[in-house]
Amino acid sequence: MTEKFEPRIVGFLCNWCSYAGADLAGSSKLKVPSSLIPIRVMCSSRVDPVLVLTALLQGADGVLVAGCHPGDCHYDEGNYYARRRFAVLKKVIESLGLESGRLRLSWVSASEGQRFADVVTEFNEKIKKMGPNPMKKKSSL
Amino acid sequence: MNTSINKQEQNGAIIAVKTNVRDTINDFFKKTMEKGIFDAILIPMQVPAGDSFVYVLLKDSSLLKDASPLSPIMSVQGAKAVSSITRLGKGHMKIAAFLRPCETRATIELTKLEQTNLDNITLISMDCPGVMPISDYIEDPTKAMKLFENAIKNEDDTIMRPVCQICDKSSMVAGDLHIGLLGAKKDTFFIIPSSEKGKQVLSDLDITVKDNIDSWTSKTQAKAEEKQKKRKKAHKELRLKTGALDNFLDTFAQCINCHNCMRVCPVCYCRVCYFDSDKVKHPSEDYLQKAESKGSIRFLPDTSLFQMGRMTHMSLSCVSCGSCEDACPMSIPVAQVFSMIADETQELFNYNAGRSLEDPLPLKAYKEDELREMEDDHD
Amino acid sequence: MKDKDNTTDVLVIGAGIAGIQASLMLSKSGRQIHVVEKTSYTGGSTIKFEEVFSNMECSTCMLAPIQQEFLQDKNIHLHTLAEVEEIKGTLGNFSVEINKKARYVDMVNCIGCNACFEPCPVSTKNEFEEGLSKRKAIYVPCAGALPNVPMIDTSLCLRFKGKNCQACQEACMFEAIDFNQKDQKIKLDVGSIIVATGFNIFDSTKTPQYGYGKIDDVYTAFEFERLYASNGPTEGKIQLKNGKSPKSAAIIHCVGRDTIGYCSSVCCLYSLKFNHYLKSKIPEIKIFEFYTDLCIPGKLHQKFYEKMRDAGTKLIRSSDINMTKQGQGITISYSDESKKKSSLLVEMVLLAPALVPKEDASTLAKTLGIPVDDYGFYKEENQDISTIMTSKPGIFIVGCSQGPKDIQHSVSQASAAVGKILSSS
Amino acid sequence: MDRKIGVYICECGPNISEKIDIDKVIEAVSSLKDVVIVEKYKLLCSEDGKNFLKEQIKKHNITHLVVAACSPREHQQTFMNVCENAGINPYLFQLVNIREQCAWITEDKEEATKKAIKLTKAAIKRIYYHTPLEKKQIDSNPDVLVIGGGIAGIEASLQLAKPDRKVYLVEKTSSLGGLVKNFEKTYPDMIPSAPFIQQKIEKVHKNPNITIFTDSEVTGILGFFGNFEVKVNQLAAENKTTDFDVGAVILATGSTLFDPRKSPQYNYGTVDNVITALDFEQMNLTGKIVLKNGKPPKSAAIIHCVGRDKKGYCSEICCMYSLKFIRYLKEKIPGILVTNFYSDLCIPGKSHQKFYEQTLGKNVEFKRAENIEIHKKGEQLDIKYRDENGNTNKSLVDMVILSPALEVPSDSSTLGEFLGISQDDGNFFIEEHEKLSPVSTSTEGVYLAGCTQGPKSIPDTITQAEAVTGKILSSLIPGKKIEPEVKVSYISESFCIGCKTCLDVCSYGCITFNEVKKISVVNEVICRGCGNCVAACPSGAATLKHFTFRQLYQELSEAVQ
Repeated sequence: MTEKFEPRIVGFLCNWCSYAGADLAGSSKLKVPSSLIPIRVMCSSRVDPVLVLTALLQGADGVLVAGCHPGDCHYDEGNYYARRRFAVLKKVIESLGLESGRLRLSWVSASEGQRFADVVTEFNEKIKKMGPNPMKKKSSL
Repeated sequence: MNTSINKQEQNGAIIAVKTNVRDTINDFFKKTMEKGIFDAILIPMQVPAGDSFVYVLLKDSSLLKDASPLSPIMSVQGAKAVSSITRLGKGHMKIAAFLRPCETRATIELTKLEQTNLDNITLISMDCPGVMPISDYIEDPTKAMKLFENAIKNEDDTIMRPVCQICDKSSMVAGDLHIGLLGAKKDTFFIIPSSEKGKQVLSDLDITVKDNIDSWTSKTQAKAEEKQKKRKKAHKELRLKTGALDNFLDTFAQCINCHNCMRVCPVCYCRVCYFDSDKVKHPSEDYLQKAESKGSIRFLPDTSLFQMGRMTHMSLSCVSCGSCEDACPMSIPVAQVFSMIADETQELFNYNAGRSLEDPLPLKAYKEDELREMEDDHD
Repeated sequence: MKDKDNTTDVLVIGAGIAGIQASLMLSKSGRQIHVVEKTSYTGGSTIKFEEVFSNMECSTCMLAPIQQEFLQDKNIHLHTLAEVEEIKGTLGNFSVEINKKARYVDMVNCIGCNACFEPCPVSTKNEFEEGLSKRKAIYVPCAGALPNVPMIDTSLCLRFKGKNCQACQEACMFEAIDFNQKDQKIKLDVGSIIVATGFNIFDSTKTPQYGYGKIDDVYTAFEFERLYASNGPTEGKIQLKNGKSPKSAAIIHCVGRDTIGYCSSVCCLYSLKFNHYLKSKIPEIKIFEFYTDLCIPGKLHQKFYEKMRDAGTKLIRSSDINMTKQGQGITISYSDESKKKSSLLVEMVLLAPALVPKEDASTLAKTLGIPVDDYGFYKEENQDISTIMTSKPGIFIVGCSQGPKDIQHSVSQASAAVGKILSSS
Repeated sequence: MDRKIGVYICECGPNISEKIDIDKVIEAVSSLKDVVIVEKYKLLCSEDGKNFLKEQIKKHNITHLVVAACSPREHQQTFMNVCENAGINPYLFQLVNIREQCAWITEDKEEATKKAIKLTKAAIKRIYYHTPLEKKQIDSNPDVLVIGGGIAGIEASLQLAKPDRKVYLVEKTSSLGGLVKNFEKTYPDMIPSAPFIQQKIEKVHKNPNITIFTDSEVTGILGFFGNFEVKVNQLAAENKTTDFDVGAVILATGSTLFDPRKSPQYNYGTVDNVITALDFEQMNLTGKIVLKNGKPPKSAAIIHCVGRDKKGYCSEICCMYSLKFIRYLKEKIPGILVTNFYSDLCIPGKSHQKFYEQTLGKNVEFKRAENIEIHKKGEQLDIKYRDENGNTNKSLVDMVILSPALEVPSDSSTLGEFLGISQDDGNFFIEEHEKLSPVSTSTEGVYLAGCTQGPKSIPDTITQAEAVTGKILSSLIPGKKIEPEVKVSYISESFCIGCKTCLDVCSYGCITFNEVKKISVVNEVICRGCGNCVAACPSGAATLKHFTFRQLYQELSEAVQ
């Protein structure tokens, strides 16, 4: 890849933990790659696998689903269900031999501004290595 | 992972075959109706034209002589039949549903999804030799029928559908009664109760359950293991075929978005498919924008979204019955791909579609400490 | 029967978790609430914790939403940097005078961008971080503190030492910094009062045998909480003074118990929490817990204890503990259950000090006209029956200002006080 | 409808303007469909800023408002209020976080600007699909059902019952008072409990706003917060059933003692003079502490932690009431030798250690012991145990008092089912949140008070009872309507196939099943709007208002452009 590749990463952030963590990263003036476009949802359990799939098929280079740590869910158990749904989708993608590495599930708490920055940076680096999502250009998708 | 029998009894009953298996089975059902054990039997029957088989809910026991328990094709997935009878309630009739193991397992799944009510249903399955592709059968029904019968005699599955050839659950007992053909002495078969309901039926018929069925057990287990090897191999080859985006696209390139696969799928129980709903219909500018970013987009659109979406929605309940592949006008190996995906996703939760009513559906439950390998970056 | 000049407004002293919960409930019922908070921030001690036992929930995630709600609530009037000076009157019509210190930063204009910190020339130890990190003379205690508005520490600010420094003012684009702000006396009329002033921890220097302050890498509970906090001085990295991460640690229960003469009821549990902290960051670490009686009351806690125990922690029932520095490590000598002397070497020591009343509890008690008990906690009217009623009708004591307790019990008391107030007027 | 979208970008002083080229953003979004005006302003959250917005909305007849500024957690509410004041529905508004999650975390101004444009475009696309949402108001019944006539139930009833709020108090036994009636005194001040409890019981009987059902049990509860229908069965009145409506339910069914028969090593029930704490309280209440043979014991042993190993938790109060028993014994039988066999002394709280120290003294012994066994030896009881040095010891006493763990009777589960609240493995009912809401449950309007939530002392029980009244008095106010959350789930009748997946994943029991139509229905009054059911529904029949598939889809498809 000669010309500079700027990943497009969609980040579904749960309102109570991860979105707050992202805000904290901001108010702590940490550096976070601008490739991540945050989408606020009330709970990671709102993230419909079809939404993630849609993002991927439309050519998102990466999709991050972030929620409260297990046991911390503002709605008790939402993140546990989110994890199962995510697992199924990731497994489907993987079984088809497609790049399941473009999907990431991470728990980020409201006090983990630094962790949020690290997670996004790490993911961004990985996606950069993977290069653009080939689905982006596939007209038959 | 349990591949063949799980709930099976230590013993079964050996039934002597009179003229042929088919008549003996029909005869068995006749008795149950005469004794008032069942008010009706749900069983496959050849259509008058002779070129297809359908499920009939049979109330007049005299018609049983025309029933075809061992139909060569699966034109309607039996679970769908059970569901259409009982979705809105058990009803007053006691019904015996004679289904193939995969149909039985689909029925179990649908029950967990509240789409069937088994209170008055007794599920009876039998060793399944597999079925032929509908297309092959239609070409020349009479010839096909002969081929099918020989295939059964010689236990040769080469004429059966590809998914049947890699089916490792063709003798899996998930219902109440099971008819075991494999390993039985000449002119006999086993009848194996696998639930209280099943036992009751047999005792009502004064059939005593004390014959040893080891020959059946070992035979079916051996078969299951052999088939599982085949299955794994086939899936490996398949992954090479679908693996990587282009191969995947090639595999599904012919998809015309007719959604037949979804319509015939026994566990696609939705009133309106998510992928037929307005959720996936967009204003024209969105398509233009998409075309702009991709260079061009195909129509009808979103075939990949449909296929992959259906995999995420349904693969956990997929019983690899093959109906989708039979229904595909473009002969895409849908069922084979699904069987591969299903094995993988179900293994995540050590789930086995249709194995038992007790296992909760994976997406209706969770464990607090699981799937850690799905978190952060583990690949 | 209510007099016509009675008021139903409520004064809440302390904006910790108990005060916040009480205020939010009262507001829901339509009451006006005045909250007097001594510090510049809300959340009390709980916001210093990364996680809370025994479900190890993230403390900030638990608190932040209710802090936001608390700050945005129209019925709740928060006075930070404020203290109660005088209280007259009785149930239904207390008249309260509070002294509100100037923050020198305008709460309305400030948008919390923190631009003012950097230029400030003064630097000092950050008390909130137990001195483990630095702060400026204009500062917020930690990232994410609410309200997210800094204050000026006049004891350090050059300007208040007669110098003509206005670095922060120049850096602020919102005219938020106002050196002319004055301390205010505010008069409030309230019908009832909830006292929720919280606790201190026992001063570990009073127990020299543990070597606190003399031996490096002996930490108190709060120090360790901040050391583990992901928004703390090390971003949650547990490390020794030399920057290395410890291979072994000892946790000492009941620090100060024999001096103060009661069991603080949470130390065993937060010690187990520390155990969890250590294990989660340094899985291979060796941990020794020195205790006398294991006090883990309640339905939830034993499972947590068993988890920690089975994870390989060594629990030592011991007495006569003494610590001496030995090279890079710390030698702990003690008598075991059968009074046998022995000793072991660790790299890090965590002290679990008892909970004691706030330094100014008795002063406030005098102002309120309520008694304190032998230990300096506010005294109930009849401790066999009610934990929140004082001898003075209309004044309720909740949370750790009434006695050592965990968050659950503090919150129960807070809503109990609300129940009393709402059902009586 | 003709949509007029106004887009306003906050400079937030230098915070945004220095990091993002706002003019570029303006240029990039001005031409978007239905955008009638794009403006920047120095500080939109300031009073001037808010007024400016209000005027702009009026001036340009703006129907949909997009503000690009700080985090919704900071000023969402601020701007929603502006919308309301300016007469547009606050849900026809979208706040774009270009400060915390853009300006403040991005070094390169160009990158930041690009991202800000994306985010703003996404918000504009999203708002195309916003629909106005209206606050609902639901009538509610202020009356309260209290289950259990022990101290918790009594306390709660007395605080709640008012002319405008009836209380129905249902007690299984024939009289009120619960366990406390058996106690002569309460620790730590050893105050006689009879006067206290009797006076409370009288008050309850006298209160015209409390309806008491003794010898009765609740046989059915249907409904939700503010609107429960209750069935009570009066066993005394030949199973007469009474129906009534309430707005809230308090579960104060208390706890019982672990049955020592389940730990045979103590030989409870098989040998004489081995009695439980409750037996002892009752005996002590009669004024005479005597052995089977009528003589007073010369020595007694108190065994702590009976059943703890089986229950798997510390019951919090056993050590304390065991100490109280020493006081009883010393008082009634001076000179008696009392030995306590304990494992860990758990006396949490400020005044308990003092109580312990004052209880120590002549003829009072404390032995840390394990593997305790009790056998008959002549007229006496032989206690075999392992001491802290690991040696096996014996000791002879006349009487043994067992201090068993507290547990919730297993028959409580039916109530749990009515109320849709679950129990932990100790059978205690699980609170909504261990810390923040210890007296609420996952079913809104159903509360816990006393030992039914966990083992606790009398004062702590009363505190919880008061806490529950706090919850109810602040949320269920006579004449005041309930305002449920607006951004809740909705299930489309025409799409739902009735697979009940949503029912199983909902943590709050907000979804009920319509057996006639065979479809799921969301109860908007108790739905908290997490959206779990939405992602769980394969049919896409469930929608979360303000976070619809379409709205999120728009955001993400802009993100990937």
